[in-house]
Amino acid sequence: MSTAQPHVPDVSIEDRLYTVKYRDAGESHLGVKDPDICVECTSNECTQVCPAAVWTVEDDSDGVPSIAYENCLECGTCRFGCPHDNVRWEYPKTGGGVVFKQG
Amino acid sequence: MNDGWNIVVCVKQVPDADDVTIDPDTGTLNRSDAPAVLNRPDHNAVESALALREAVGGTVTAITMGPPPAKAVLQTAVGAGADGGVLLTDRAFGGSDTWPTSLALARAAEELDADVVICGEESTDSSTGQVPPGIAAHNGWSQLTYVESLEPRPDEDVLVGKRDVEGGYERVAAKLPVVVAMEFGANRPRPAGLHRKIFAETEFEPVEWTASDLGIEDRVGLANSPTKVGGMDTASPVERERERVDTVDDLYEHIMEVL
Amino acid sequence: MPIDIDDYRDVWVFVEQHEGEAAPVSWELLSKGRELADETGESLVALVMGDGVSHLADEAVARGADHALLADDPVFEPYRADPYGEQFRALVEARKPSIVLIGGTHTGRDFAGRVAVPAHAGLTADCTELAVDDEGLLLASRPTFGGDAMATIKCPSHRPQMATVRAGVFDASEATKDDVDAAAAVEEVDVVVTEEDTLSTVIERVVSDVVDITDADVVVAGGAGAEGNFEPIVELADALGGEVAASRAAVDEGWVEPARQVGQTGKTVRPHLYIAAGISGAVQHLEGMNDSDYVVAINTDPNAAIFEHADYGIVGDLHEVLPKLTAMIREKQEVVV
Amino acid sequence: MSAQETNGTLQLPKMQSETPDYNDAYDAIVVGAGLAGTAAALTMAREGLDVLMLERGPAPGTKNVFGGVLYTPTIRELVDVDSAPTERYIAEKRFSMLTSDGDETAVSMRPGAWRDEPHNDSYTVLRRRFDEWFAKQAVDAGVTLITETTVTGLVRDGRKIVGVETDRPDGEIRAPVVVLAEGANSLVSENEGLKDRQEREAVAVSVKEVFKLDRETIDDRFRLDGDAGAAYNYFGEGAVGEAVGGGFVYTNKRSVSVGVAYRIEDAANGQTPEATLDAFESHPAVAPLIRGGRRIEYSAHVIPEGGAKAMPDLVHDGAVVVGDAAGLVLNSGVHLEGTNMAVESGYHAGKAIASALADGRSDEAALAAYPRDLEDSFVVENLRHYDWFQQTIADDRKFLFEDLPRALADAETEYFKMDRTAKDEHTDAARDRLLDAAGGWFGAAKRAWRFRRMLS
Repeated sequence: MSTAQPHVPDVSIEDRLYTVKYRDAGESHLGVKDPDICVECTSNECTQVCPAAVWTVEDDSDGVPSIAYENCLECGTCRFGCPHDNVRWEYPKTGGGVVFKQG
Repeated sequence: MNDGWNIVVCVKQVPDADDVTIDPDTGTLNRSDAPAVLNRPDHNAVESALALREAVGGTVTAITMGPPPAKAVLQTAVGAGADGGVLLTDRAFGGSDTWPTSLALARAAEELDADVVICGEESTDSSTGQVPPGIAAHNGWSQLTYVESLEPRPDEDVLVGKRDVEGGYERVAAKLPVVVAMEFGANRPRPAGLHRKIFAETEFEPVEWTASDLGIEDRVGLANSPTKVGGMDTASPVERERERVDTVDDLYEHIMEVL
Repeated sequence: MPIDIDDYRDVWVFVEQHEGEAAPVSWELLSKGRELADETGESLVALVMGDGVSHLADEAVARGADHALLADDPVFEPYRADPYGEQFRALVEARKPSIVLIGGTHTGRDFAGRVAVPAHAGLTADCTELAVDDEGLLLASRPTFGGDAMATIKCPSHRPQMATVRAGVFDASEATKDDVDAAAAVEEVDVVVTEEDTLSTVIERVVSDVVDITDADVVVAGGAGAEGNFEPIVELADALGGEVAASRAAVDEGWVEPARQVGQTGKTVRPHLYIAAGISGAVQHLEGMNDSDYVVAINTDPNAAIFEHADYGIVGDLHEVLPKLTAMIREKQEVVV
Repeated sequence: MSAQETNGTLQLPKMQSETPDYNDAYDAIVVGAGLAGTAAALTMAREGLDVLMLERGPAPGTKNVFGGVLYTPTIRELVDVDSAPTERYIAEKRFSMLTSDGDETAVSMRPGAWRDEPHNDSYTVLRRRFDEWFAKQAVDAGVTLITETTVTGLVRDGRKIVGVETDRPDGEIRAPVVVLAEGANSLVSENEGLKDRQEREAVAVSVKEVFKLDRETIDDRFRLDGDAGAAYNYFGEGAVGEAVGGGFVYTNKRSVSVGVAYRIEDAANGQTPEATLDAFESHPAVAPLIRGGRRIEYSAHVIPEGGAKAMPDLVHDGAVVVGDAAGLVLNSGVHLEGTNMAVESGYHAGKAIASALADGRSDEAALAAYPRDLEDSFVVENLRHYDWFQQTIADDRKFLFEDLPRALADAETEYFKMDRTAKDEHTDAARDRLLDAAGGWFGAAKRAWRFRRMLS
């Protein structure tokens, strides 16, 4: 058995998102359906499942996540990941949002 | 006697500025892959042309100069609501700098009997901002540049523009015909209606005018362009310390040192 | 029609003024124009237009112009493109300058084309470098699309060779000569435009403090990272006694007035200390601040290009870093006081 | 001011201020210009229908992501694949077990036959370029493609779907049939009650990065030449930690696609996509493959993995559902397919719509040929066949992804150990390690039986 620990690459989510082209739609295509559910929620799975750091729950907040929609890769993981089905997800309007160049 | 204004909007096809990247390995500009799009400031021009038509009546005609694929930017304008389009296309236009370009647009505006010609502030690929004043100068028309908003006075054949001047603004009343350069970001361009967009992209056909149609075949192109690109140089990088600090305290110390 | 370029001589500088006060770029161009004229062995001519502005013609001579042409008439106040363009064109046609430099301000860029078009002159926009070659040909350089390269524009067979020049690129000239010489060197020219000929009327003009970021010793600039809140940038600039500036992104968002934009149709600044907060470092922006003595960068993105062009950088959110920095600076100042 | 008059020979532009009404001007509206939508549009256009295809991105492919291998038998029916912007053909498939201790045990296949045209119809592809090209084939065949237009809902007449609502002004448009090809995150279909939101156990999240590398470097690292490419699939704790899923490395012409895909359930339980990707990319078996590569794009997508039983109703009065929106993705561990099924479903839907419209009908019964043909095709066949798979591997996760790879690695270490004991002893020790992990001979037999269908 090897004892060599895998080297974790020195890469941040910002490094990764920096490679992605976006067109700002000007308004968020994401939201929560019922903030009260977020207040009750303690597991904050949205923050776990999102690959683009869109969802964050600040320590000093009431539990309703803040949403960095400009980071969104439009995968939809949050929509499936929220156990309360509390993610409001719309497609960004008229060509806005992520523009993959490789895909 | 006012039956509306003939409004002409000048648009340009440019490489998408968002897609023009710098290759970090070679440091060179990579714009070959960038798709051709409507020059972003021209969206503001189209929007104010349409808003002006709503205010005074009349028509909006989009014109562009370029090779046949430049038709796409006329489609964008027509999709947004322009009534018609003219494509100035001719090999003779090749290599034109701003002097012949503004001549061609000026002649076309004349043929269209324009009351108002509206342009974007400048193009994102050459950034001169010289074409709108050039059109006005070729035709001896009045001009309004860096315009934040327009206020038509159709009864007086006057267009008032609120201009951004350094440190403030001014309102200038210009006699028709007038050439307007809208300030980038001056308005919020409307999205094209669905059916209009389908029409623009499937049925709409611009008329094509050549240099000789406009009677300027001997006055355009490279030979009639006063400016020549003499050379390209990489902007020389400035040597910097490039020191990364971890704390605000360290940053503060450095700032205090240099002050 | 071909022209004889040898008929064209001298370097002209347009002295932009509003209400009798010269725009700073005018004196910057005068000092650069002096250099160019000395190289070509020609005269440096200042062109002053306005109403009651003979003092500026005198000042131009005091600051190094060999001659000043003065077009003094109420039709020239306030500025309008058509009378300025017409008068300037008439002078150019009559006197045939070889090089004409105009400030790349909204005013300069507004009317330069009205001169260049009828004269069939070459006009280069928004230059940041000027030189003359061995044959006295003007080499006008400007950042190209994307700005990573400089394009040098020449005008070999047309005259005059005109350029609008970005504010803040060159050092302003100082007044060195005494007034006695000046008056003799000023020539009042015939005014060729009348109010009846004009195509436009200024019906309102509201100009508050003209912001000038090009003169500041300390500039604190914010970009997209400010996310709509420029307060921390304003506070830090205040604490350091500097000016607030911004990247194009922040100006486009409407967070900051256009007069504070650095780079790309904005201004070039050369302060002692330039602090870039939340600015990624688009090449156009870098072009506008690369002459700063020291550059400090604050950005959340460790890969932001700005760090490559900074002396000191910190990875972090400007909304956290700047207030701390401001507090430390203010604390220090209190101790000193 | 005067109206325009003709000036000499100059033809003045025609002022077309009136906007035509395109309601029912098209036979069908396709929602989404991905592979399923384009296949449907292309098929219908070839059948002589007028088709309007709406895409929300600025160009086809701008919202699309997949791992990287496209199987092209059906596409070949529709277009000239040889002129398509494919990256490399698959010359090698490699399946690899990774432990979190850095061990790798791999099986590699390089059948000589794959080197010959048509290369087993398997190619790596980057979706932006490919989808844009594929959609262009549809446009060339007569399809009207309108981009930057988001379909937000359906228009109904009673029960019947008669058109779509878009985000544009004047944004409603009607047509006899609507093809819903909106992908895995199918908001319109769900909001309109055509399907339910999938449970997160049945949906995977995939994150992927594309690294730019020299062509020569890729050729050397993966032992390739010409247009040959490699598809490496990874399993085990070293690939996706404690999650159910896998990792992949695919070669493009001048870049390498690297990613992981695993159940959203596992991500929700604390294994974040970023950390999972980090661990995979830094695994000693993977890191050298991408070393020195420049990251040029990070992307993410969801994958419906519910299989045949999670498939929604595919036809409705006036509408059909195709591709990812219909949950047509196969992940059997060995077979990872979805895009070929998307194309197949679009193809059958297009055929069915054409024949229904020929009879002047667009109701559910008239469109039923689509699900019927899909049933008969490899698509549903395969989905059914492997339906057991997701559940089975979830049940056996610990054995499959932790115990087995580790036991293999230990057994290999044991078997090939260089010391002064006899080879026979190493063999016995290695066998014991494997048997231990599998629960003895009996356990091994039971497992072998359970997974027998994986390779069948």
